[in-house]
Amino acid sequence: MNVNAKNNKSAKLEVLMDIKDISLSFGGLKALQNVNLHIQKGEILAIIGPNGAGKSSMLNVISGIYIPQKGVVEWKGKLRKKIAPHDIARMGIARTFQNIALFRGMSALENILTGRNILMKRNLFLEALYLGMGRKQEEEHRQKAEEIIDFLEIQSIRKTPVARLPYGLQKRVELGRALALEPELLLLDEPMAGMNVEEKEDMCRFILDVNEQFGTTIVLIEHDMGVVMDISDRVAVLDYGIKIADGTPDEVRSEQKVIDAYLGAG
Amino acid sequence: MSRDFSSLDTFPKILRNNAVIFKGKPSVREKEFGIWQTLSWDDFYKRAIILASGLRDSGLKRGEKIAIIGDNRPNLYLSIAAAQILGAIPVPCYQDSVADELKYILEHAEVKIAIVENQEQVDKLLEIKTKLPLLKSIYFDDPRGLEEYKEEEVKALDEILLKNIDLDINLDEDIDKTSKDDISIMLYTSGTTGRPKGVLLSYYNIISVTSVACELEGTSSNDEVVAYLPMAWVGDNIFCVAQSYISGFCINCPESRDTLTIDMREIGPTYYFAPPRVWEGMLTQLMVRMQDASKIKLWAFNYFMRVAKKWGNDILDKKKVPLFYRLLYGLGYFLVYGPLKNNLGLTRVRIAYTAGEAMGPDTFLFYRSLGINLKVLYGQTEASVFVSLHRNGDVDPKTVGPVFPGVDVKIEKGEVFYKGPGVFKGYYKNEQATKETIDEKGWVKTGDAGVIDNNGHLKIIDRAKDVGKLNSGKMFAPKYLENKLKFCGIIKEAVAFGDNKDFVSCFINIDLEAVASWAERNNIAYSGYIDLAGQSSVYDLIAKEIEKVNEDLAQDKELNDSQIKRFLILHKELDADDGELTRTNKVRRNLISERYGKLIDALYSSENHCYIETEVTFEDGRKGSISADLKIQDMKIIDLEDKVA
Amino acid sequence: MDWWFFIEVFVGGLLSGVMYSLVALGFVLIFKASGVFNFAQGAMVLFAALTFVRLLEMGVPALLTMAITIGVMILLAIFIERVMLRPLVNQDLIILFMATIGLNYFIEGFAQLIWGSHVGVLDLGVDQYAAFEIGNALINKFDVWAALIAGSLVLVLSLFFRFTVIGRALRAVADDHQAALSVGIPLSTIWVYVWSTAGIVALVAGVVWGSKLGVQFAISTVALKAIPVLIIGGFTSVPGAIIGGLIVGCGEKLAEVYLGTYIGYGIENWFPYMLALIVLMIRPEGLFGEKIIERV
Amino acid sequence: MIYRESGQFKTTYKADQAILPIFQDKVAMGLLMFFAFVIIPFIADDYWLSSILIPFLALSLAALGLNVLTGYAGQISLGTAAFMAVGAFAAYNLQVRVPEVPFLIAFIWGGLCSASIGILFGLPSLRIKGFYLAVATLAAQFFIEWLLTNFGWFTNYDSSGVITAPPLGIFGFAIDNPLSKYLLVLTIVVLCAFAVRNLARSEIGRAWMAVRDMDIAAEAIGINLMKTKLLAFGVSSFLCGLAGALWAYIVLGTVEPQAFDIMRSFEILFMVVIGGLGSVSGAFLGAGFMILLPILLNNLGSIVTGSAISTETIAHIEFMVFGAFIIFFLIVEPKGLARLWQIAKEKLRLWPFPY
Repeated sequence: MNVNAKNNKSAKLEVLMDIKDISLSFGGLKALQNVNLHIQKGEILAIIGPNGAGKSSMLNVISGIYIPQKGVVEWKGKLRKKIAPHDIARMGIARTFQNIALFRGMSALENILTGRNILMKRNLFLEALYLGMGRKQEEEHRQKAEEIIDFLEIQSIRKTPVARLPYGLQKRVELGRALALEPELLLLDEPMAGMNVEEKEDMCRFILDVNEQFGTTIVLIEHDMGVVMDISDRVAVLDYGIKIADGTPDEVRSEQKVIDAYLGAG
Repeated sequence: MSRDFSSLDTFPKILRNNAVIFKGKPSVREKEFGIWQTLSWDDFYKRAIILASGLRDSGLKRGEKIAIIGDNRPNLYLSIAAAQILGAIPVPCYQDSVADELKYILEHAEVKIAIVENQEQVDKLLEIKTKLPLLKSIYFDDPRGLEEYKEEEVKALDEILLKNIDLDINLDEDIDKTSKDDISIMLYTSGTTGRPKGVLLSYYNIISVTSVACELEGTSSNDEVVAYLPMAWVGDNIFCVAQSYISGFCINCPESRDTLTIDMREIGPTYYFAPPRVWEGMLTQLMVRMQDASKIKLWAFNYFMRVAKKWGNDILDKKKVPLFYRLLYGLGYFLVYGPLKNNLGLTRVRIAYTAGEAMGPDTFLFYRSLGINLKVLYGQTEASVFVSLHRNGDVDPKTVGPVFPGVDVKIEKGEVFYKGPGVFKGYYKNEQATKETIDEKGWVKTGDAGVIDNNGHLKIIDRAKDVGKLNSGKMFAPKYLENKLKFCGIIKEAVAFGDNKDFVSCFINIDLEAVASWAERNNIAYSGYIDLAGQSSVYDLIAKEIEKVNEDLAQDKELNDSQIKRFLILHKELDADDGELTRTNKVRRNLISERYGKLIDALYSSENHCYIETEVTFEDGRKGSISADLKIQDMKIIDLEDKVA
Repeated sequence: MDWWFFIEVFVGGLLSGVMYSLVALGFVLIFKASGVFNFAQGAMVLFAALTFVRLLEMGVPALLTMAITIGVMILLAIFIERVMLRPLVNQDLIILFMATIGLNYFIEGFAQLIWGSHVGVLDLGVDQYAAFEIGNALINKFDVWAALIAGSLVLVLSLFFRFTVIGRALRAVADDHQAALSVGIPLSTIWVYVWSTAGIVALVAGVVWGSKLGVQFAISTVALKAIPVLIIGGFTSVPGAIIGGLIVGCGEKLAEVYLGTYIGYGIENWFPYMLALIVLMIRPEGLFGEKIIERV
Repeated sequence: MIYRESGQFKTTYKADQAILPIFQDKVAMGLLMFFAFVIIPFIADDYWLSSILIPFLALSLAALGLNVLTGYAGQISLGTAAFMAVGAFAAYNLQVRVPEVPFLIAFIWGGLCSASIGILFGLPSLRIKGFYLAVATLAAQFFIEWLLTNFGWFTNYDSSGVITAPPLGIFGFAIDNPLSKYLLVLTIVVLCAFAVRNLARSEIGRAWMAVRDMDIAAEAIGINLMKTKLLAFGVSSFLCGLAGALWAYIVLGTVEPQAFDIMRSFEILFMVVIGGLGSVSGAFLGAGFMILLPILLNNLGSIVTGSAISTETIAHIEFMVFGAFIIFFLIVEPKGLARLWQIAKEKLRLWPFPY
């Protein structure tokens, strides 16, 4: 079934984000140099590269946390200005973190519900009295959150405090929280880091399903090439802040530079 | 409130009536999106009508078959109702059967339409579609992962349900057309031997038997039942579907397999059916969990369980019990029994059945001592279940209870025969098998060996054809032995041999969970099932249990030669996917004895170990093979005569 | 305006500022070494001073008293490390902070329970009110004297940091804990050292303040004065503490004298905090503190 | 073991998200309320009402306020008493200037003023965290205390710099005896507790906790840290202000600014820490603890020594015990009594199983 999915995706070639010739450096250290990258609507784009290749910096540029000293970032054809971190989400960009950043004091359900916060209205009085829209929206968004729980097959841990969950499930909940925002662009920072084989397989399945069912554009950065190659439509390879390859997994795999980079990285 | 079922003689008619008299009362609940989404009887009826008309549009006609494949889901129950309204015959299939098992059934039943739960089932059907020219359409309930499917016969059930949702359709004619002798449902018995046979049950069969059962147990529209057993199994159709139609109570479908226990606990069913292995599993789990309880808790638990063991049953059977012990039991109820039942979700259980296999007396009495009115039931698909059943206050763990009202039972050459209103119409497209089973006077052959004891209780010993003879000429009842073995809790499966042999020997499957926790407590390291099964300490553990059984057997004049002389622990769990067990987890004796012939020979040789390699099927259908060198252990035979002498 | 008067106020402020620095030093030591903001420093000042003065009242010779009190402060440090710091190690800093508030209460209660809470008179043989003139400005002798003590203490401390093994270890810890271990001294020991040193500093501060205000509960509140000093000077720098103290000292005196007339007197209670607040908003790490690295 | 949840299934989100989803809890709460509103008025004498229960309730409210800030939103404050003071003096001044204003309005006005001051002093929380923020709130503590002491206007130029609460009355009923006062305070506090509980389980509460648990992630999912923190400061100080008004009007009657000194701030902080950060019940448990402990010590003391000990000694022991308890709880159970209670409850629900 996957196959058809990919086909009708490559059909639409709308560019969601266009990153033009950006450079980013912290003090002396050059994190990114003259990188060009465009993100197509509805694709799964993997940014890979050895440690310290500038993957995270790239992700932070995409998400808008870092503003490159040189070059421009266009979001849906428009130039993107500096924005407050909390407005990134409102632009339709959600992300997960490399080392899990869940709200440890809450249950899985509450974490996901918190992801819905920006879609809720704030009304101190109605919420304090839990009346009218104050209650209604809680119930409506609970419904939405439950759909995500169902989608990620975590019904059995719905009300468990996340701190008590095993690593793999925590990652899943964090994905759920990002999905709750109903983002156009989903950034995954090493989604499979430190997972065992089954967990990785599950995560891959979910990433593909998200992309197919919600048509969400996904950018994920990964350290090892393995899994990523199977699920992504396009792969960009960074090495020492420079993009050394960009294309379909097969193209990239055969790219000499890439092989060197990885051998170099040992 | 009991209704006159001579006029309401088919389920569609009853359903139509329920929609009126149980208006607004819940008929089906499903835990979905975190809450129990409820369907009232009138909604259920309305939807059934909509679905029915939709199915008719897609070309379903009277008498045609429609396959139902999946876990217990409201929409699948709805589909059964819809098919019946049209006079079509629903054929539920086991959701976990592999593609070619399904192929046989769908082919044999000439199924035109299949209504399935999810992608998993759809994929299975698409795999075999080419071999099933008749199969026109596949409707799925859960669209997850199916958006991209291009095949035109794959359609969403919601298409029908939503399309006609608000136009009001009247199918009264069709409903009136249904008559009591129509086939209500066709159930394929996963026969212990040969291909499954399609049992045809008429409305009359089911309704006449079920209404008596409801009368007997006083089920009402306030009861709650959790539907978790396979829809293809007759039990689900009688205990859930039929009885809920007749009494108007609510069927509750769990959210997913891994939330079953939570959901059970939330609902707290008042009417609960489970095969022995489930009850036993629950008990083992409970004991394992109690292991790490604090000293005080453990003490309280053990103390009050003793109290319950001594007085619980009498209190349950309303016998005379000294006031002091009543109070003590009451205290125990507050401190232990109540919370236990609550944790297991059994607090509200009024009626609890077990059947299908024999159940360990200890397990059985444990639950009764908690105040759960657990009763044994003996039945068959062919009899619309009920042949015999324990009555309140007259329960004997060793028997399957007095004969069911309206049913006659006779014993011929040790084999049990019965006749009654529930007796099925015959096997679908299998005259000869039907003849072999029902004689012209209507007596049905159960294939079980049994006796009627002197308080009129039926007692089942074994499968008649399995009852063999030892070379000593004494009777050899393998099932009887195997059950005795399995009662100990650490043995999951056992296969006994001895027909035309000098002595009895057996294969053992250890219960991984129980033995594993035992191993932990005695800090015995092990890498996995095979390793654990091979450990000599485990062998000794099993040997102890077998010794108990032997002692017990030695008491019985008929069976004292059936003491187990040698045994080995199998390196793999007997598995339905490998065909070693039936879908209802009964041992497929012949298949096993041919597959493991080598081991059996070894058991009857002087060997004390044997190397074996077997092919196995994993959950995902992949095949592989595992091998091990199995140790064979000898047991000593207890001979009472000697002791006497 | 009268410049002599201004100078008088200014110098007075500087001198009393030194007194604040004296207390602030204790905070800095502990913060440098363990990242803990020790709210109990004030209580330690009170405890040290009370012990000291009560022993004198019993007629114990001054030097012996000094020795004993130092011993007591070291015991206290050990006690704190065992009972409070060890179980809370690598806990959230804010938790440790609240713990020290608890500790503050405990010590205050304990000190007064065993030593009683009546005012102890501590006479260092310097007349509180004697003053000498520079031009037309009156400078308080006592303050100068106190300033000298403070100065010498700072000197001693910096020597201690520079030329002793422990001192270097402490500096190492300040940089990072691994380093400390590589020096070969277990963290717990280091903490004991730090808290002991802080205890001794507290003693000095206590004696000086005690002789100024009289040894009583009130002197534990000078800690509250020290907090803005730290914010301004930075939590991690000894010179910072001194200069912060000076700024606060003359800042509040000048404000009292020149603003007081307009907005009312007694502002020295909050004025330092407002100063601190402003510094915080502009430079959260303080004027001399090391930058606080935020994890992103 | 008293929990029998089997059969308590939810068919709507309304039921599942109810404030007390478990039946046994509903009953327990019902009984508690019945006890507080009906039984206590019969059994409690004036001493209990006016010197234990009413102060307990007023301080609980303050603790509740601080808990919103520190427990839910994770922002520490040492200026609680100052915000109480603002509430008290604002309410007083409104009534002095505009006598016809009913006291309830005055109380709310007090709360609102306190809230705005709270927000003002909360502004630094956008740049600074942890005890740096604590310092900022300390600034509030000292500044406000000074302001109220040095400017006669706030005390209506009272010679001894104190305010004296005008008599209370509602719809013609004079609220002058301990019982009526108790019922008034109880009602107000219960309502506030209810409101906080609701906020905690709503969008706002989740935003607060998100900021507390992981502010970076909170920002990434679009939570505006500034607004959220300031809202926490606002709500928190509103409750503190209200508590202050109750303290001034009903507990003391005549107040000087020093009644709201830093010691009070610490006292409230202790209540929250001991009672339990981030839970409504914690505020009450903590307050109860802090109120009852001294009484307990007193009686213990007199039992042990036979004769009553000097109040001074008692006070010192109090200090030590409080301090010790703070450290104890931070080490053993940072979530305080409330958490212990919760654990006990979990145990009861699983009984007899260990897990």
